[in-house]
Amino acid sequence: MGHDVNTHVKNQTEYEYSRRRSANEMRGQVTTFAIMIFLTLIAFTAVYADFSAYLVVPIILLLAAVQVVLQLYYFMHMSQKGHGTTTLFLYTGVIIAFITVLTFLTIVWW
Amino acid sequence: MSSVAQKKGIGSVIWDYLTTVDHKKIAILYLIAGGIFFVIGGIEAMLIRIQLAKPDNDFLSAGLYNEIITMHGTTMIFLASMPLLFAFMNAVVPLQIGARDVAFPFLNSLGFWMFFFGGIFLNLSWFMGGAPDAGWTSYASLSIASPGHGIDFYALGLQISGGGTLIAGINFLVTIINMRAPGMTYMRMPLFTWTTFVASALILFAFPPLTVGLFFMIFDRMFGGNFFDHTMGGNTVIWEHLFWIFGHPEVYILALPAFGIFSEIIPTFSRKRLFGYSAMVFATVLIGFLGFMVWAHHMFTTGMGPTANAIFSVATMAIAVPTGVKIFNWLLTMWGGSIKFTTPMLYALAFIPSFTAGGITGIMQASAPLDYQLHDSYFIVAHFHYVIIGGVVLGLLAGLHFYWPLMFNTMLDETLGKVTFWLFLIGFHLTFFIQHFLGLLGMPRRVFTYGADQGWDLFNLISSIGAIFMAVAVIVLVVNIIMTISRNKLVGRDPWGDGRTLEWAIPQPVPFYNFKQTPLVRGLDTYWIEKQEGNKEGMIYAEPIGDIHMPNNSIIPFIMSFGLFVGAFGALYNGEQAWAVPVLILGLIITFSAMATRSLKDDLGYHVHKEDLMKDKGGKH
Amino acid sequence: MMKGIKKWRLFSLLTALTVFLSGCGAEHLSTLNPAGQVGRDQYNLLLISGAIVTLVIIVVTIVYILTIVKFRRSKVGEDLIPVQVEGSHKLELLWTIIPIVLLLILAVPTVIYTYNLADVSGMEKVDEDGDKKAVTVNVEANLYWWEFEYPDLGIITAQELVVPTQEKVYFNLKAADVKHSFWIPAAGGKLDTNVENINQFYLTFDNSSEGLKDGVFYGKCAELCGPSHALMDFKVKSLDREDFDAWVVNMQASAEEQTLEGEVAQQGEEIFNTSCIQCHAVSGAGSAGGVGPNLATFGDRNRVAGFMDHTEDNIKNWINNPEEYKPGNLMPQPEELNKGNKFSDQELTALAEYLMGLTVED
Amino acid sequence: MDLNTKYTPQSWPEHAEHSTLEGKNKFVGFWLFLGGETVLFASLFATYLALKNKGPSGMEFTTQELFELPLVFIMTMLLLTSSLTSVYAMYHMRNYNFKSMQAWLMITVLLGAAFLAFEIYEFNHYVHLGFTFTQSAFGTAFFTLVGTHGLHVLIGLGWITLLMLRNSKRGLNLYNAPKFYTASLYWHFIDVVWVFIFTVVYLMGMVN
Ligand code: HEA
Ligand code: HEA
Ligand SMILES: [Cu+2]
Repeated sequence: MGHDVNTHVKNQTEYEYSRRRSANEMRGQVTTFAIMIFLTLIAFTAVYADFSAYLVVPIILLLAAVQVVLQLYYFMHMSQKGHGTTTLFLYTGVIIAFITVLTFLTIVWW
Repeated sequence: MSSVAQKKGIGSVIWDYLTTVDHKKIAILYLIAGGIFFVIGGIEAMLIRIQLAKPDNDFLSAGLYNEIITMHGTTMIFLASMPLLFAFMNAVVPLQIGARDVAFPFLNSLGFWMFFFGGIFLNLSWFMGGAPDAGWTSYASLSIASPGHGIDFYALGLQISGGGTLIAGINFLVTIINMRAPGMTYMRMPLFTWTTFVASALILFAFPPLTVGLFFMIFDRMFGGNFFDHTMGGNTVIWEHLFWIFGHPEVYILALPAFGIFSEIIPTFSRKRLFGYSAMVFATVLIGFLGFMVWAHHMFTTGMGPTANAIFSVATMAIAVPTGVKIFNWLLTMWGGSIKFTTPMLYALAFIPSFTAGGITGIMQASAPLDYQLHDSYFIVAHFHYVIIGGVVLGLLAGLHFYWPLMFNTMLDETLGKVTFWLFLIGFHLTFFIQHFLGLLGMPRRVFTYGADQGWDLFNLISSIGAIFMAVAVIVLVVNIIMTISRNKLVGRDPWGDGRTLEWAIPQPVPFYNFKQTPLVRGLDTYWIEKQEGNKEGMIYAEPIGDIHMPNNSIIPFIMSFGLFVGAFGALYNGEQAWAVPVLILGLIITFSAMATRSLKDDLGYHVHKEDLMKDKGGKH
Repeated sequence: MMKGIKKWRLFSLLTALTVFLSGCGAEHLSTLNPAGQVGRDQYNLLLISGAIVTLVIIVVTIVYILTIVKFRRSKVGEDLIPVQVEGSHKLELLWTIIPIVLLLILAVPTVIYTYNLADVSGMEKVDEDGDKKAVTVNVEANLYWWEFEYPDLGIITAQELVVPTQEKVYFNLKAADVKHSFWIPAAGGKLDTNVENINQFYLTFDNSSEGLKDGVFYGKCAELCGPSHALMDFKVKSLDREDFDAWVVNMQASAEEQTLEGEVAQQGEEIFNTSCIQCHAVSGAGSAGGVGPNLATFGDRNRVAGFMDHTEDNIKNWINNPEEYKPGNLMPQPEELNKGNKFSDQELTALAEYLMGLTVED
Repeated sequence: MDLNTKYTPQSWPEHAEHSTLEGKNKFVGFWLFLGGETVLFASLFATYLALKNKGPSGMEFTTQELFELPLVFIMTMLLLTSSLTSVYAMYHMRNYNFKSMQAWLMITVLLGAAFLAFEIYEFNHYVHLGFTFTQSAFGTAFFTLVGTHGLHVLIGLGWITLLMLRNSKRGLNLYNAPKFYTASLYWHFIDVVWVFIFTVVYLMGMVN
């Protein structure tokens, strides 16, 4: 166990296939990046446009959440196999994080 | 590279322990260090009880008393109970799941040494101008106002040892996730492994808020920050929240592994499989989860408003349900079994009603309006000593007797063990039962003295007498340990006769590489299954004998922790001593250069070769 | 099995003690003898939750005893291999649902009382003349002493709170330095005095405190606040409404009239006015924020420094060395007040005499 | 596992980062660590939100007067881009293309360093205005939150640089692949945190 690694040598077709697949994936990553830039732009614009805070704040928070999901699932490959346990733990962290922020916004007072 | 013990000089034994990355030896380190801190914390408790034995006593001065309760609470929670639990986790969990090693042997050692140096640092405060004196909760306005360096020792010491704890937690999590033997599915893991798993998850999520809170305190006290200074816009309630977001899960970090130990002992000495295994697992996870939703029950009187109080009241009560599930499943495990009253089993038996008594007073406190009366009174002191001693300490003592043969291949004396048990149990109830009433009669906690004739004199005296019983019990235990070590009567595999899980199937003393061949797990209580089927070897194997990869020993964790220890003095005296900043930098340099050495020098470990394995004793092929 | 029985004997002994205790407990200090509605509500919750948890412990105990009596190895035989029962869904359900029901029974009054006890709307109610109907007290907790201001009545006192009976008394709680907690066990649960905000609640007192052991209820600081936290006691005097009103009038008048009897007291006043007046006011009319406790009612009080018996000797001891009696308190040592010297015994006597004469009750 | 095993692009495993047990442990352990970091940053964010704009009486600094969005926008772009470049690096690692991986990592480091430079400039600017760590609770909370993130960036830079230097001669193998991979995860996490910082601290600081 442990130190033994499966030393599988790919044949040419397998090799090309995997190459192609990762190239495809990389194109997807660039698209993700474009979306993230776009979302950032919207967020900044929304603030500059000086709409009502009740409108802007939820929007930019939502945009942030989307960006984070993109980072996690695409850049950090959380959608791939083998991330089951780690996803569980990350979301547990997120829930606790959310509750923490929520309480600090409600029951730390002056 | 053979496990056969060669005769070694004392120096090389010490060096071996300073550099070890073997989880079994780290377990022994945790046991020794935790044990020492337990005695220190216990002596502090005795001082408390002496001071309170009679009204208007002047055995301890007011300031000193506050230092002693603070150090008693802090030491017991951070430096005694948790490390002792880690001792058993390290000793048992890898073996229980059929792993050759833990996931991060190097980090495991680093975790220990950080805890150790943090603990030493904290305790050095006694000799360097006074210990922390704002209670183990160190509430902000007082801890910011507290003169001297006590609180600085608290914040820095806990920061260092907390880092160690976090590392240990991650290590256990990954070990359990990745290193289980083939066939050891999650739903076949012994309960001690499960509780270790959940407790480690709690550590992972609960320690960061403490880290942040302690940093705030360090910034405020040493670097001019304003988090808790209301004149500068700060807010002390932030500390309360951060502390309890950590603090409440912390009590389950203590309780759950203890539950795990009992969940091993009770089936073993009832010769019956754990009743409702999956309910037990589910309850464990649920307790862990709910543990994060209830922290504000420590703050009912802070003035959070009725809505928050009501929500946290009800959420807190919910924890009784999964805990009750556990209590009843333990009872039903024994029901229809064949109960043998060994010392560990006696502790387990005493645990059930004692912990229930502590738990139900917790439920009373969970009722916010009632807690307005109970909070910060001796009722609270009674509650948490009932759950902590009745749950955690009984669990530790049970585990000590139960796993001693696994760790040392000898057996603690049963007669002395039972003497300890009865003295401790009687002393415990005598000390703390009466304190419920002290609280109801209006006695606040954390008072260094109390005036006569308020109706508290007799009860306090009774309580102090109870503490003497506990002290005698601990002394008998120490005698027992010394006798057992000097007698050194080896016992071999499965000494209790009724072992059920994999750790008892392994030959004794446990080889340094654990399993010669990785076992194949066919169900819950593997060893029991194999024994029932008449398998003399106790396990079947998932692989042929092959080379085993082992990590190298390393002194680097020790040096890294030592660097932090040195650096902490620099931070502590920042702005006060000319040498402070250089020392801070020196410490960080030590740590970082040790780290750099680690990352620049490849450390690939070594292999135990097949031929040596075949020769090794215990290999019956 | 002797051992098991011994343990249970201990338990039943302790249970007996429980019964015995609920009947006793000092009236001026015990939460088991509530002095007003708030304390009574909380006591009721104690009884409800106590009943529920007693039920729980009884059930657990019964199952427990049956188990260890019936299934000892010595009884079932050394070689028995018990049936390896996996579990039972029915039972799991049973011991999930019953506790839930029990907890709901506790949760309902808990939530109701939580909201009731937090209702301070009565504080703002005014009568036809625009005067506040209820008495409100601003409590400021200081390092080891308490200040009680009655903002609507223009009076102020310290260390001994005076409240009317048979009505809700409202409190605004605040700390001047570090966190403390305001607790009158007999009257009801505590509430913290924070440094950054004001906490509000109310208490009620059924009867005048006159008949109590010391004629007062005991109040405590319930949040660790420094070395002398244990000594940060205060006392509460509840007066029937008429007596209370009379007391208020006297207090309001205490600004003008200062009847001093005797030469010694006058000498005391002189010393006081040179050394002590910077920190201690002696008029009950005024507002909050004193550096030291207001001493207008000193002669009526029950204690010196909140916890020592009310004798002249203790006053003298206290002034002569406050640090010894309340470590860490902020009152200067006499040397600082008196050009580097201790007060002479004669001066101390004069001060004590003077202070004992400060009274608004007759 | 043998360090000296040489690979070809054909024999290089698909998921080099967790194809050994050591790698898998590192991988899972690091993700768990990030779960803990999430809570750590949540505590900092929560505190910041509670203390935002709070200071001694007469405090003159508010988010709206202090913050300059154009600067923040540039910083955001730098960090977002560096996230993409580290994805490129991992892409080349997967293809066993060590040179390109190093090159992309280098770009990542440069972008990160530029981000850090702007941040230092920003902090310096505030200090000159009189808005310092010790000036108010707001100041303390702001510098602690944003500074902790900055510290993470610095550690990330150091980590990646060290990895590059250490392995520059050696090339890729199964011993260092998990290290590169976790370092890149760390870098993405830093970006995730920044997304919340620019949203919660800066943008929400500007809306009223
Ligand atoms: C191991 C440690 C441990 C454990 C396990 C617990 C368990 C619980 N604790 Fe305790 N607690 C502490 C350690 C612990 N506590 C400490 C150290 C403090 C004080 C800190 C300080 O201020 O210094 C404290 C303080 C504390 C408070 C704050 C009091 C105050 O300061 O005002 C509260 C309030 O709700 C509370 C509640 C509970 C509850 C509801 C449980 C529950 O988990 C208990 C659940 C168990 C049972 C209920 C028994 C078994 C159940 C059944 C048999 C089923 C049926 C039961 C019912 C229907 C009731 N605890
Ligand atoms: C794991 C946690 C733990 C444990 C095990 C204990 C164990 C004990 N505790 Fe403590 N306690 C706390 C955690 C714990 N406590 C905490 C968190 C607080 C709150 C602190 C605060 O307010 O901030 C507290 C507070 C606390 C108080 C209240 C102080 C106050 O509010 O003023 C009291 C008073 O009775 C007390 C007593 C005891 C006693 C008698 C024991 C006994 O069980 C101890 C038993 C052990 C011994 C008696 C060892 C004796 C050893 C010897 C005599 C030497 C023998 C040596 C050799 C042979 C070498 N504890
Ligand atoms: Cu709790």
